[in-house]
Amino acid sequence: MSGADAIKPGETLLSVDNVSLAFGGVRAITEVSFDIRKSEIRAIIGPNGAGKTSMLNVINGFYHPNEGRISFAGATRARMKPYEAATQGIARTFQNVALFKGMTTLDNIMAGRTLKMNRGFFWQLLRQGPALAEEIEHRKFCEEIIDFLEIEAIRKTPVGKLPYGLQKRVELGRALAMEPTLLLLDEPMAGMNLEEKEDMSRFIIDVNQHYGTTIALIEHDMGVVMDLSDRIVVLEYGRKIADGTPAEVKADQKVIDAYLGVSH
Amino acid sequence: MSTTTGQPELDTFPKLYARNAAQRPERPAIRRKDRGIWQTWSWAQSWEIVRALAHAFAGLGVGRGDKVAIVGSNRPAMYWAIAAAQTLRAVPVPVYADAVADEMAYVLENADVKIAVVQDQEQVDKILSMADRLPLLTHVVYDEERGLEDYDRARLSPVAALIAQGREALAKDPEAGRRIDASVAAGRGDDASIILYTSGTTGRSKGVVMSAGGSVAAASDTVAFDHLNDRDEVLAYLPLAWVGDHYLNYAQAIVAGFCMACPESPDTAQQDLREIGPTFYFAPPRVFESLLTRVMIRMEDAGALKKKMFHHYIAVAKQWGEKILDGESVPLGARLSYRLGEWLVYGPLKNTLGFTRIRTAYTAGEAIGAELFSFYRSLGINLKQLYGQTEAFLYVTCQKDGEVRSDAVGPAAPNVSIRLTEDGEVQFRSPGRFVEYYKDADKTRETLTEDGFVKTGDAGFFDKDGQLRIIDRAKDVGKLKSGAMFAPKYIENKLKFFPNIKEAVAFGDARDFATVMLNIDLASVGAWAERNNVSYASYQELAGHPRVYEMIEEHVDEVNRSLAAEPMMAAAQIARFLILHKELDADDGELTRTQKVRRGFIAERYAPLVTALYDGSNNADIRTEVTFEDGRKGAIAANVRIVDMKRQASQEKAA
Amino acid sequence: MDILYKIFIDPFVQMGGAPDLLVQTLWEGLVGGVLYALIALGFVLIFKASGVFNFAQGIMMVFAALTLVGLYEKGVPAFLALLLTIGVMYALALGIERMVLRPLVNQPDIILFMATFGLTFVLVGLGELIFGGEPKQMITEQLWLPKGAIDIKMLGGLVSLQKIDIAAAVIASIMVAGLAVFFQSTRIGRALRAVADDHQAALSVGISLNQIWVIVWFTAGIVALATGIMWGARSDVSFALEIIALKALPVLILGGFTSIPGAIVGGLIIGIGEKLGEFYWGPLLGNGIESWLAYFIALAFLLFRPQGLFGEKIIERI
Amino acid sequence: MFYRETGQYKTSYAADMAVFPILQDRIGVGLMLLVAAVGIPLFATLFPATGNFFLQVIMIPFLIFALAAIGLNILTGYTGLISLGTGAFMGVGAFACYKLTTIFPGVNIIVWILASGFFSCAVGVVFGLPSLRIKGFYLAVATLAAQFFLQWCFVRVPWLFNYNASGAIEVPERTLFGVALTGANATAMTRYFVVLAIVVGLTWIASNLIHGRIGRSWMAVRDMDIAAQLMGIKLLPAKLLAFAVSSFYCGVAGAMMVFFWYATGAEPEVFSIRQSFFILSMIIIGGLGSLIGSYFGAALIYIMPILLGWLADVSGLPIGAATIEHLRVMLTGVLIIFFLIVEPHGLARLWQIGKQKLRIWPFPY
Repeated sequence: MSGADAIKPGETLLSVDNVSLAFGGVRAITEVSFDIRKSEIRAIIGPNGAGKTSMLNVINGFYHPNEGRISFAGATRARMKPYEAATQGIARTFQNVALFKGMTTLDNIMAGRTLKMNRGFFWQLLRQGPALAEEIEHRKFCEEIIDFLEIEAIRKTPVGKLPYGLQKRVELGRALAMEPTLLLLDEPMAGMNLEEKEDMSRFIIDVNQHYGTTIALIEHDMGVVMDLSDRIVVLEYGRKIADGTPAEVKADQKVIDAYLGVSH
Repeated sequence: MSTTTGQPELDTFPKLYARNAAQRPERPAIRRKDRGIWQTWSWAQSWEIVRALAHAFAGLGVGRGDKVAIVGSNRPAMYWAIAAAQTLRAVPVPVYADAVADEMAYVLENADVKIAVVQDQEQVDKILSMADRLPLLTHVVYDEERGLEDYDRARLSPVAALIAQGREALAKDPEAGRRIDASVAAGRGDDASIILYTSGTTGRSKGVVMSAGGSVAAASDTVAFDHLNDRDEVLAYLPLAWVGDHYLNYAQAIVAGFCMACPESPDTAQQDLREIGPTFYFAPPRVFESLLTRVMIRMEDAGALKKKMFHHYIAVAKQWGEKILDGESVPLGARLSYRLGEWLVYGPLKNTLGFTRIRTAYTAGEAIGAELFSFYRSLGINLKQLYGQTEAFLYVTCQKDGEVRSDAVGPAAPNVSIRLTEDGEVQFRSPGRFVEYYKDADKTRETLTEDGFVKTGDAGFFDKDGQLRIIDRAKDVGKLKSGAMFAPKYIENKLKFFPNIKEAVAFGDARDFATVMLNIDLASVGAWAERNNVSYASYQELAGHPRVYEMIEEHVDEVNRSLAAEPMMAAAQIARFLILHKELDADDGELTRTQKVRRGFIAERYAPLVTALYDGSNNADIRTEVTFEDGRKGAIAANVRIVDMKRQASQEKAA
Repeated sequence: MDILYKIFIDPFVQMGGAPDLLVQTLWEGLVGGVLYALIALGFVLIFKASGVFNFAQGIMMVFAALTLVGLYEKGVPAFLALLLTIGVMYALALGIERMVLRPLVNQPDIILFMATFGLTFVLVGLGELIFGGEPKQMITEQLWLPKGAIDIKMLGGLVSLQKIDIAAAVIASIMVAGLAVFFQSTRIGRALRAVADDHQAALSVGISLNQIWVIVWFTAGIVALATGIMWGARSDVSFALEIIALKALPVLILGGFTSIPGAIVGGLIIGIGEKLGEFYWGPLLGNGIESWLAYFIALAFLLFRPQGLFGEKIIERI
Repeated sequence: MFYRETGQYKTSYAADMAVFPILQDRIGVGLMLLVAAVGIPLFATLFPATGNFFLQVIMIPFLIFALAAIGLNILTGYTGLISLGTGAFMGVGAFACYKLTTIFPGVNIIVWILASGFFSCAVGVVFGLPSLRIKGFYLAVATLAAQFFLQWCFVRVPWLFNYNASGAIEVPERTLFGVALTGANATAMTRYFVVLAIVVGLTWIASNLIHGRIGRSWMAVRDMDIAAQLMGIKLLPAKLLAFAVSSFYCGVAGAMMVFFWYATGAEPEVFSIRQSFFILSMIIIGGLGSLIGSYFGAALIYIMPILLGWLADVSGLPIGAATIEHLRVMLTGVLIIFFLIVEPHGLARLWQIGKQKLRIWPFPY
């Protein structure tokens, strides 16, 4: 990830260049270009079905664009596997929480450290010496995240038993455990009440400030988006219709039309 | 184990700290559940940190007599900051972390705080917002970095950095270490050790100044009294700024050399308690009460057999447990039965509550119900009562092992003298007695008598066993026309120990006899009604139900019997009572926000009822304005029945 | 080079050299395939209607055949035995619905799969307990099934068709057609199709989910019985047939779990494929490769079309 | 009820991450080991007749089945890949061990027992390859290919059974320090100790794997493979590793089954699909994704029928051996269904619930 480290805050970290994506005959994304700058909070908004989640899926390699290129930290690629995206420092959360349900909060977050752990199979068999030391080292890191997200009380609870809001938080924790350069958040506040949304907003801002993580997020709550993000991309029917600061986007006639259009 | 006798020089906490570091360097001094495990610091490590921090504080200009505010929850860093300040002969001033900005500003301003050690961004923000009111404040030290990245660092430093910086300096410069040593050695018993601000129920809070020697002496006495030693462990979960925390955890820990553990977060305190399993424990009665309620509610869902077993053994414990605890002779069968109960119920129960290792537990602050008190004691927990005040540096009285009762608070603590004034006020003189109210000579003079006694403002009396009973605030204690003492709160508390009675308001000052207005407890009486097929449509209907009246009448009668047993109280037995048709409500101004009855206001608001209580009528009409939950106002009218009670003959006289 | 010749050239030379043998092999493969398809069909029925991966389908076949023969051996007249067996299959369907499916409703698929796995054990144990473990002779003439062979001269040789095999092919075709009609044209059939898509929709037809399960399992039981009679007539009736019944699984893989045409086409591919393989390539490896060839054929297909021949392409959503 | 966790706090991560963080659990495990290593042998020495029967008929096979169940559980329970080929993988181990010890008779048999696991490991990886593209029930069917192919090999490749006329493995006598470990002269006690040592050791290793990075990646693949990929977990290596480790365990179990349980010889029929089903039913009833569950499952599925037979014997009812065998099969099925209904997560979950109940006793939750 030296490539990403070499980029200074404010410079382009990821650029999406003329990307199109289609499933069979259905076009999900059409010729979209935008960039994400290092250390910013970038929001992707748009009405339902605008192709926002597909965009995230393209960025982290789950879908392969039919056309266009994506450059991340200076390297351009057309096809990439999801775990390669992970290796390069792209982490994400999912619209419908995708936690490892059979594992505890701690184990979920520890799973996020997998890439950073490299003690060999032999030591894993013994779970002693270097393997244990490594395990402890990463446990410490995960504990920092647990402390950061204030989820101490549920450390050893199986995540399947947690309420939705907490699950979202654990999922964020798991993504943070990867020490990502770019963090993709797919509707981090969906289904939350006001208080939970406030908490989550605070965590997102803190992550951005404390770890300097670049964040791209999809969110429907306009108030939250306007407050949180530095810049916003607006998609509609798979096309980009606006791109700019919250103030610019808010004033954009096309955006207003798109949103008035969907809100009956 | 009076550590200080024969070593008069150990009269400050830093000196004792140094002694602990030398005598038991490897023993744990402080723990905190942090990052998932109990991070532990030994006395040697802890003292090294305190010294480093003291050095850094000195670098920030803190010197003898300067005030250092401590704002935060129970964290090692906060306790180290207290000790570091004391090491420099500066005076720590712990402040309630949840205080609103204005309140906090008053305390910090009043205490002339020079630096503040705070927990996190929230507190930093609070203090920065009041910076213009605190001209003397030069620096803020914080524990948690989070959210503070972008703050101006000129007057802000993290405590970890200070410790590191101090540590480095001490390592580099032996002279710096000697300066710290010298400062410790120069400490004297009459140095101000700490200023504890009382949360004034009336008016502004006052800064209670404690002397180092007094504090150490008081703590040494109780450490010896309860045989505390360096194998003990406590969980520091009480507010840092409250005398209880400072005394029970900080002072006693340093004197006895035991370890105090800080919980991970307020959410996990219960779990942390269970993990640590303290050997010495303090909690106010309401904590014990809510714990008991939770126990009973959880047991409700247990299977029939288990429930039966539970209640059977709780009954066994009720009958024999306290006797066994007090070392009285108990039949062998009962002893065996109790042992079985210990294995099946008490042991596991104490385990789940985190009480397994408790050797000594105290409760204080308000009256505790006999049932509640016995419940815990019957399980084999050595729960005792004490009576204390900030001005005494906590202990005024405390109960000896084996001489424990729920209705009294024990004889005077070691080296404490207590006297009662003619009108029943309790006054004491103790080793830990405060020096003065900070910058408030008038108040000090008001509280301290010429011969060095402190006026507690509480009324009480010694019962025949020589244990003190606290009746009420002295100013609230009135007299019946006959001249007999009338202590409304005493009566009210007795009534409120019945689960069916939620609130009670007693009248009688300057009257011929005592009367009460009662509120039934809807949950409890409602459950009773369900069991007994009593149907009702509203609170009002339930409150006026003849069978409810019958039940409550029994309760009142029981209270009268108990009052009759106490010579000073016998005259103030309840002559008449009524059950109010509505619940007393803070929204209507009838209760304070802390759920205390406002007797005067109620007397005014329900004047027709009060009149009726004294004019002999059997019922009275009342119409009251109420505020509904949604803020609308309305009125309820009711006809309330009044019941005459038979008063018992005073047993003392009868005997 | 010799080995390559033996694998890639020689078998085809043999096929060309003796076309009558090829036809004979194909015919036997076809009949085997039809029967595999029937087992798979019972499976598909259940999977479609209740989402249960019924591991016990093969055992149901053996159980049905065993019941039939067992009853006959105990002196029950053939057709009464057949009727009684149908009754037993109904009782079985009812019992499974009551004691297995209903208590496990809303459990994850894997749990239901495991339950049918348990069912397998129960049926094996029960069958052996009642009728004994030793192989039995299937009744054929008693059920008016033809015996003997028809020899056809063709392609310069003799192709021998067992009459029972012809009957099997005919009955299988009739059953498939019957099921198709049942699904298309009857109220219950439509309800069954509806339930696969939407449980609520089925309820609106006025049939409870529990009833539907019973019907489906009963239908699958009838199919199993028919298959059992055919297989039984070709070899012995014993739980060794279970191994053959498991061949329905590769058929399913080929055809997809939910497709009736898939089950038929898959059955034929597997049936013919394994016979050809056994006959022409088997000797190379020492014979008996029939026992695993079907699985390898399925596996090979699977690697290229993980969703089966007739399954829809799976687009993973996240 | 027995738990007194108050005061058991952890001051280091190593203690906090221990497999048995609670003192009472450690005592329990210690006692179990003590009973297994000292109590049972002592009993067998004191009462040789019953004792040897107990070792030979109950303990040795129980331990071996438990090991096989652990192997399958690693694949199915922890990684979520259903396998119906356990029997065959056990067979690979058995035949590999047989070949190894006949080719190199000088090397100690215990070495070969463990080494034979690697052969089954390699075979397992090959048959695990389709798992990248094939999921769920489809994969289960794919493992049947392994089962039937390997079973076919065991019968059709005479080299594997050294061209014995019986077509079966004939276990030669192998010794350690002059004590016969295998063959007709090996005592049940000796074999029991070897089996116990190997099973305990391998259980410990399995527990280590499962509690570390590898176990987490397996469970991540099981619970949500898409998210696992985005954590940087490569699916194929993770799945193949699960196949490899699982097959290793099954292989060792298979080898031990022939060399230390049957002790004289075994036919290929032992490794049929029935054996696969048998082991699978153990982990279903025992609990998927639980080591202790593997033991429970082995105990219930294997020992219960023996007890049943014994009961029938004692009761004097005229029940034939065949009937008992049929009843056993049926009862196994009934138990599977019963446990799925009562507790779909198996005995291990019941155990866990029971333990939790004891921990919070007297409270119900």
